[in-house]
Amino acid sequence: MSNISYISNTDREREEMLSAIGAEDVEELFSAIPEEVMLDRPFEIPEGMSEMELVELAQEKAERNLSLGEIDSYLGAGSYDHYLPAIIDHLVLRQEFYTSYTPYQAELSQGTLQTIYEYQSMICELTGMGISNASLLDGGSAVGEAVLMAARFTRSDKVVLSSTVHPAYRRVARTYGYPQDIDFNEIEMHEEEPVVKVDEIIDAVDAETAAVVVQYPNFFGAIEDIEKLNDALEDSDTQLIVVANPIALGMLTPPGELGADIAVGEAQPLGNVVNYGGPYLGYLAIRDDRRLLRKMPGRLSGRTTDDEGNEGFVMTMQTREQHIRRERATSNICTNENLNVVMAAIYMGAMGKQGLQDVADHCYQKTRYLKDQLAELEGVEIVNGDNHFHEFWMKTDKSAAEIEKGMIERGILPGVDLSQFGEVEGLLVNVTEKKYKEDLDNYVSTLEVVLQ
Amino acid sequence: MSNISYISNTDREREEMLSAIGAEDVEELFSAIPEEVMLDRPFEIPEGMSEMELVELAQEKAERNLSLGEIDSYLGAGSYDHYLPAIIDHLVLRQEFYTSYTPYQAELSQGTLQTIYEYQSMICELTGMGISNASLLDGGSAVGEAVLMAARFTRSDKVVLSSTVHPAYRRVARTYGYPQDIDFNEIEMHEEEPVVKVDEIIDAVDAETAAVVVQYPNFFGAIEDIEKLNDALEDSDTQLIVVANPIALGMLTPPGELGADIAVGEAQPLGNVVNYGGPYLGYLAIRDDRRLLRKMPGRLSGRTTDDEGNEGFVMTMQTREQHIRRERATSNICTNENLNVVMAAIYMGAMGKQGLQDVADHCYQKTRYLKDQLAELEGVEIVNGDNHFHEFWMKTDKSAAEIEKGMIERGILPGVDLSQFGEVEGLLVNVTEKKYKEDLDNYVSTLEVVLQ
Amino acid sequence: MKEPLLKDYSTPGRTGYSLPEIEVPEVDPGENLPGWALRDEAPGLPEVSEVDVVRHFTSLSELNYGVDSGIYPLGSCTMKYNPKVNEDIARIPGLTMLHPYQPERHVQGSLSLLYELKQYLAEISGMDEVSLQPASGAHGEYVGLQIILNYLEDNGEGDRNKVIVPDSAHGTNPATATMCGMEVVEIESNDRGMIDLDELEEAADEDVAALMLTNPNTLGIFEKDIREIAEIVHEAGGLLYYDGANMNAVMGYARPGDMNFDVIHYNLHKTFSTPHGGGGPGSGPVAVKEELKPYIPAPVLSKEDDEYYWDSDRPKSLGKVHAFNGNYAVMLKAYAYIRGQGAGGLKRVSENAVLNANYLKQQLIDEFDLPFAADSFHEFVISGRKQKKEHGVTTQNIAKRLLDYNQYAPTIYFPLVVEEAMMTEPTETENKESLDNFADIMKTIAREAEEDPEMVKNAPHEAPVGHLDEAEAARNPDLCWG
Amino acid sequence: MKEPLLKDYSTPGRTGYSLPEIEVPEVDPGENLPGWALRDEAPGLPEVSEVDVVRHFTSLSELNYGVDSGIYPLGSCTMKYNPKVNEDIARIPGLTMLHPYQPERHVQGSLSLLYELKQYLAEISGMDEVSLQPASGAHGEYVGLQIILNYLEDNGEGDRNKVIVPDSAHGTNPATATMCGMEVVEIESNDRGMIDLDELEEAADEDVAALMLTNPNTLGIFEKDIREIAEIVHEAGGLLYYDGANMNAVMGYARPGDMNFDVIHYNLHKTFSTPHGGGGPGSGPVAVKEELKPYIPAPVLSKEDDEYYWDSDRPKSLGKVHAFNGNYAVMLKAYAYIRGQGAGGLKRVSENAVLNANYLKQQLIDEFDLPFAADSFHEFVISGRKQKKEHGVTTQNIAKRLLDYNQYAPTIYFPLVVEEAMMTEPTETENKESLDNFADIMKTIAREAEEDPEMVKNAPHEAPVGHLDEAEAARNPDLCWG
Repeated sequence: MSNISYISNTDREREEMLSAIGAEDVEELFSAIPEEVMLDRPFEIPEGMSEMELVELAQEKAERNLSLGEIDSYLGAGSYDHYLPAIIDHLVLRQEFYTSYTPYQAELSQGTLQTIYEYQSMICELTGMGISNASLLDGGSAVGEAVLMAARFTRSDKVVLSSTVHPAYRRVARTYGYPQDIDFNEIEMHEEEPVVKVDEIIDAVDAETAAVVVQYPNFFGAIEDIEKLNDALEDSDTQLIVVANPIALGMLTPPGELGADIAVGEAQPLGNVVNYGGPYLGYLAIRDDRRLLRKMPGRLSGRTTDDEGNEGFVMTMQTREQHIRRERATSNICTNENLNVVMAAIYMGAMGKQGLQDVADHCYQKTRYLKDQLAELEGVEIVNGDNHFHEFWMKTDKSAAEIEKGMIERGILPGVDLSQFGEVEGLLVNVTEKKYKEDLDNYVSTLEVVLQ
Repeated sequence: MSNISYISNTDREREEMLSAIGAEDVEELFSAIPEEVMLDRPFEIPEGMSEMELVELAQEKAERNLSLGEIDSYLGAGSYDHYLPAIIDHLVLRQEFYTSYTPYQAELSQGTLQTIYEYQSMICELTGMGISNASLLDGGSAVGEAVLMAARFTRSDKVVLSSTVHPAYRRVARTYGYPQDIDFNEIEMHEEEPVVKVDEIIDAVDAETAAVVVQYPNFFGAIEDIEKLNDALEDSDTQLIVVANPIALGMLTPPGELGADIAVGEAQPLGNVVNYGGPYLGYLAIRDDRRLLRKMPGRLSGRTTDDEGNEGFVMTMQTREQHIRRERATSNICTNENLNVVMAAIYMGAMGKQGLQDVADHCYQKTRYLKDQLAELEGVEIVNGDNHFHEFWMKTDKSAAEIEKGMIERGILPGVDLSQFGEVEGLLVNVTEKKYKEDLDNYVSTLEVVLQ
Repeated sequence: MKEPLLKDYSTPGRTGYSLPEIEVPEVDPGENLPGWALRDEAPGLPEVSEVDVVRHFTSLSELNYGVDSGIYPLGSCTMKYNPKVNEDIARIPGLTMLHPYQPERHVQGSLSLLYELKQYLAEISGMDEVSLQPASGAHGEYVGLQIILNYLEDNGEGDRNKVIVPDSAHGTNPATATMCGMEVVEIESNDRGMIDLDELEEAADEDVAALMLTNPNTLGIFEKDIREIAEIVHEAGGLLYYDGANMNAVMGYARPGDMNFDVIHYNLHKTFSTPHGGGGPGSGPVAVKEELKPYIPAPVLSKEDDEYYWDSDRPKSLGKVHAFNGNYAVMLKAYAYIRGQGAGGLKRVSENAVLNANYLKQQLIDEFDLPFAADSFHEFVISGRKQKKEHGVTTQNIAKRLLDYNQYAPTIYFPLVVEEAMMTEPTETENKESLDNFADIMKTIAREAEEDPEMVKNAPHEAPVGHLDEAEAARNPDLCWG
Repeated sequence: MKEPLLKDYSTPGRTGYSLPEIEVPEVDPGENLPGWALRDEAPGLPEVSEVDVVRHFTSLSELNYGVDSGIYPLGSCTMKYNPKVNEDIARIPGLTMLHPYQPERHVQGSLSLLYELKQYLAEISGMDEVSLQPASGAHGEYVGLQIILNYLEDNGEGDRNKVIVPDSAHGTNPATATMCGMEVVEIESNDRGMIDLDELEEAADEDVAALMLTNPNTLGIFEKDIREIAEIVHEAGGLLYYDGANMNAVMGYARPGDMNFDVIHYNLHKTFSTPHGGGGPGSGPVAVKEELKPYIPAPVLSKEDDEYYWDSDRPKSLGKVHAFNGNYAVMLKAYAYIRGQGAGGLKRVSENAVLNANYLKQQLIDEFDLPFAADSFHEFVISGRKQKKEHGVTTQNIAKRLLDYNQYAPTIYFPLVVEEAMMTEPTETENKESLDNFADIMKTIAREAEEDPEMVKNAPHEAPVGHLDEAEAARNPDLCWG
């Protein structure tokens, strides 16, 4: 019998080392711990096991799940199941990427630093913004950080928030804003269409407004009238924060071209597996403005030269960061989501200019097809009408819970039950490029049965 | 839509290249092919598909199999399901190992060459032989090559073959021997015990006998009296070829210490997945004899020095090989099983001195436990008695086919039905370290039910 | 050695992806969406083949140094070997292909795993409840401090606005306090590298909300007076926050809960060997004492009659800090690590981490200054001030010179309380040969600093790039290839 | 850069593995087995930790050059990009965790896949039946030639004992003929790099059993007279064997079956991009014409009423050459490659392979001699004889100098008919930039050979090791660390 152990030293080597130190035994090394806080019993944790048993244990856990491979899922709402090219995992499992540390010693970290630089660049290309950071912890916390950043920048604490921003993002933003006394003003949706009342936003903005936050496409998959919003904000100091889905930007006009000051969001759809919600990566990009840059949270990789004039990359603008600036830092963020950044960079590179447009087109066309078929069913209302990217809000005569139950029995997860967010009723249905026409037709005919 | 394509050049680049060559179109490059052999229709092969569809297609195929993860298998007979440490696949998937070529340019192939050298060394440690090659195509062809090698070395063509050598290996050896007019004399088993009649072997050997071939443990898992055999052969020119299972050599005296001239066999059990029979790797090791070495088939990696005196590795003794010696080569072998060699080297390294003994002990003890329980059942005969390593021959009152049917219905693959080899009846039952006591007890109680 | 940018491989019309047919009838999006919302121009992403992408990122990887490349003695970072089996487990499709909004009854396997993980983390720290939501150590600090502030507010102590931080603390501690709207009060370490009780007593007034502390601290020294420290803070009405960065030092020996800490965060990527990934993803679970339970982030993973569920009915919760359930896949690896090691294995981890650090320190103290003579735990701090003073060779120079020997450097210039600090943490997965080798190289560099200081000052000489101009990078930021 | 041997990491008592408890009662094996059969001493394997093993093989890998590192223009080896998705497919547990003796009804998924693969291989080559059993190209040759010999014998022509091989053939061809007990008759190429029909006519007498041929041949030249060649051999009573090493040149354009070859072997690891693995595993399926079907290795994968099975009732079969079913996992990758490419994709592969070769040749012929002016297919042979004659720089020197530029070298000194040969095959997965870059470096080396021949002769200068002493290695073989 031998349990897993990654310790190299043998008993004999430990003896030699103890004797070099001048200690009797290993316990002696812990003698600085006062008696009264010394743990006098073993942990109540099972004893270790072999690698073989461990793998079996994990497989047993997996078998008690019903994974997306075993049911036809239409869940989205901020976490999207796109096809992940095989190369991503092969490359990211290069130990040089996944077992390395934050690139503090730039000379032995050029791989990470250049990858971050390329990620930053591709995020800028996609969002139309001037500067991207090296990721934040997820889409939700990125929205929180964006709000704090806008508040710091404008020295104001009022934020106008569209109620069509993902409920979880709004909740995280409030958590982030709370200790800074950010005053959130949430603007309602239209009654007929799942978009915010832009006029009400415009009315709510005043000179003290640090930021307006809208989502694009919004939580319900619909396109807000950002053009109008930007026209109204253009001459104000209020920062326009656009929470954008990066896959949608394969088709939609980038936030940078629509006047966004800060584009932010969840970059999981770029090459990252659904993973029950994490690890994901928040992206945050800003217009090309040095003053705004100084308020930006998170790491940045910059291109520079070495003493022989060769190009190289370093972490830069570190004086914004906690390890240098401590209590005056722009954020406390330290570890971010670098390996997810690597995956997103590989994904953007592999799909490229044409592929990203193609994925977006798949999403759009297939969603439209499903939505059109469903709209014909009796007892179904598509709240979005024609306004959607790859997600729509469906109301049914029967409750969402009933629909979900009936569909699951028939092998389909029909969408996210909106009632869990406590605001509206119905299902939020997402379609990605992974669906075939056959799946969509099956969804329609199954729902027809369940509705009866 | 876009199918898989690994071609980098664009249409425009192709135009540029054609124009540099001075060709009108790509078809022109094929104009040397005479009209009458030009294919004038597309292949009758389905059109290509996307990576996503391809993965789904493969998964559908997999779902139509019943894999060892889904049934409790006791199949062995030359292909063994041992636990494979997780590190093996991680390391072997380093592209530098698996996408490289045969190490003809030694300076850029030191990784492969040193790994082969270490494999050769560890095979020698395990078998007690002096020289190992860099692998042959599998255990069966390795036996064939060993026989041809012995014939070349002794300039004789008579081979005495134990009938307890794996039937497939015997068949392959005969195929290899046929064009060289090797005369095989097959010696029968004892009637009571699944071991060969060693005295008959000894009687059959004469001055023209190139080799005697025995297996250790033999096909039925039993230990032949190799000591006695070697005593009889010691002063003859006849080469003693021992086909040995490398896992068993964690416990058993190595062939080198038992007087083998050539140790050979299937090294799949060292870190290679069962993979429906391939790719596996044949190992072949000989006593430390320069004359014998010159007759050896296959590649060898040797340690040498570079012009600055640093150690390095090269393919050596290549004058035995086909790419140098052509029709006078010791074998036609070119590509061998290098990646399997890498896996075997990692496995031997990871398990190490203690681990390999421990695996052998697991196999032996668990096999003995199962065999003892089964021996108590009515209607069961263990032909091996106590003579076994990790496999034994079980005869039952009911036919093996009936037993297999009943056991499979209850989730157990009880062993290899020996009748398929056309020589004897019964089941060959294998137990590796992957079995728990619970599995073995379940085997026993299930068989009891099936026997009724 | 240098690798071009991915965009430099770009050629118009080249692609490296594949997708099935769309199959459904296609419509012009312009029929349904406003014209302004549709891109005029394709995104300026590279146009490259699969081969290009694979070769590019393979080449980039070769410019990095990972734990599998050798020793990585970054103090406070706990760069230990990352088990390959954990990566396999975190890639089992039945564990990864789960959507965060799937019905709970479909994810009972994973929820049971996470629930067990919570129990282990509570046991290891001696705390009562755990939130898995924070996605990194700093995120955990942020949550932990907010828990404290919400608790205080709820108990009518909302005016407290000071957080005490020792001068040896990680930068995240004061930064977190600021994010939480607190004023930071820094107290000096005493000459033994520990908290000065008198200073603390003075700082701990009626405004104090919390003391943030690591134990053993960033000097690798155990704060022996921890119970007195806790008493002083508690008596003043504040709470104690434990920065779990150094948990690798004391597993099985001492628990923050038993030291009377109220809140702790873990760094699963440090202690439990889920790899650092070049800077994340990490995971920073927070563990709290009983009375703080109501304030932890919602929803809370709970169990009733063998069914696991997310309890959202938490009226006093501070809310959410992550859109979903935190860095789940990182938790899978931590779970695998803990179950593989088991109770005894975790204790052996700390024992060996401490033994390795003490042994390595012993090898180095003849050549380098040791600012504090106290017993070290899993890391220690030496100083290059002698080399700087005598030869003008800075700790930065020494670090760069180490790279030439294909060794990663210790954490340098931290903690701030030590001049020319080299904070060194070998971890338990290095062996004696590896430590001896590192020590020999450090001694060689010390000799080189005497004999050829200019050469050391110009290091690195063997790295893929030379010394990079950081000042220029900050002056004229080039952050995007566009 | 140099990595010690694994045994140099060994320390008594160190381990790096884990196993469960044995659980069952243990007995002393000595009670049941003879004493002589039990080891006195443990096998002398290394005693190392998991970390040691991982770092060791990671370091070793860094001393290698793979296709993902860059161009690999080895003529006749077809070093193309190896798709990552194929590796994933070949690791699906439902495909890999199959035992060769499982009941056929449990492996219908895999058998259907192999059966389809057989059909594709028959179609691509224009043959009628396929054996998947041979585990490499040379193994395929061995099987193919034995099929021919068994057929001849069965038809009363067993006395035929000659195999004709052109002088440009791979070494495996004559070596295989010898293993099959045949006498090798080598015929010279004509001045256009092709078979001389008169020579062939002369060699093709009543003793000829077979002609072994590659087409396009190893000079990258298509044997235009192939139908006449076939007629000559067939009229003499011999059969035609096609060495499939160069199939990457002609897919979708020409099929060996239509050229009247009787037997062909494939190298799945070449044409169908299952990686070479540093020298295997490969796979060498053999395809035959109708009349040779009875002789192929047994068992034969067959189909009846949608059920797939191994047909062992093959009385005329040559027998087995592999214990089980050949290199199954390699076949999985070839199947994935063929299905991913499809009919049109395979044709595009050959088109681009041929275009790349012709383009690269065009870039090089100003600096290097081109011994045969004929149209090239997927590879071409240039000669360094000018450099050797004028500057004493050999092709070997040029090859080693290429390594300094981090380019793999062409196949050198083969085919034997060309002095100072450099047989160059870029494959379809290289792009124009990569070819231009390689050509530029070759031109630079040609210039260096003029200007600084000594430097080129002493290459490599930048590789992990310098020029290695092969003569010493052969004189005093050190093949084992023991």
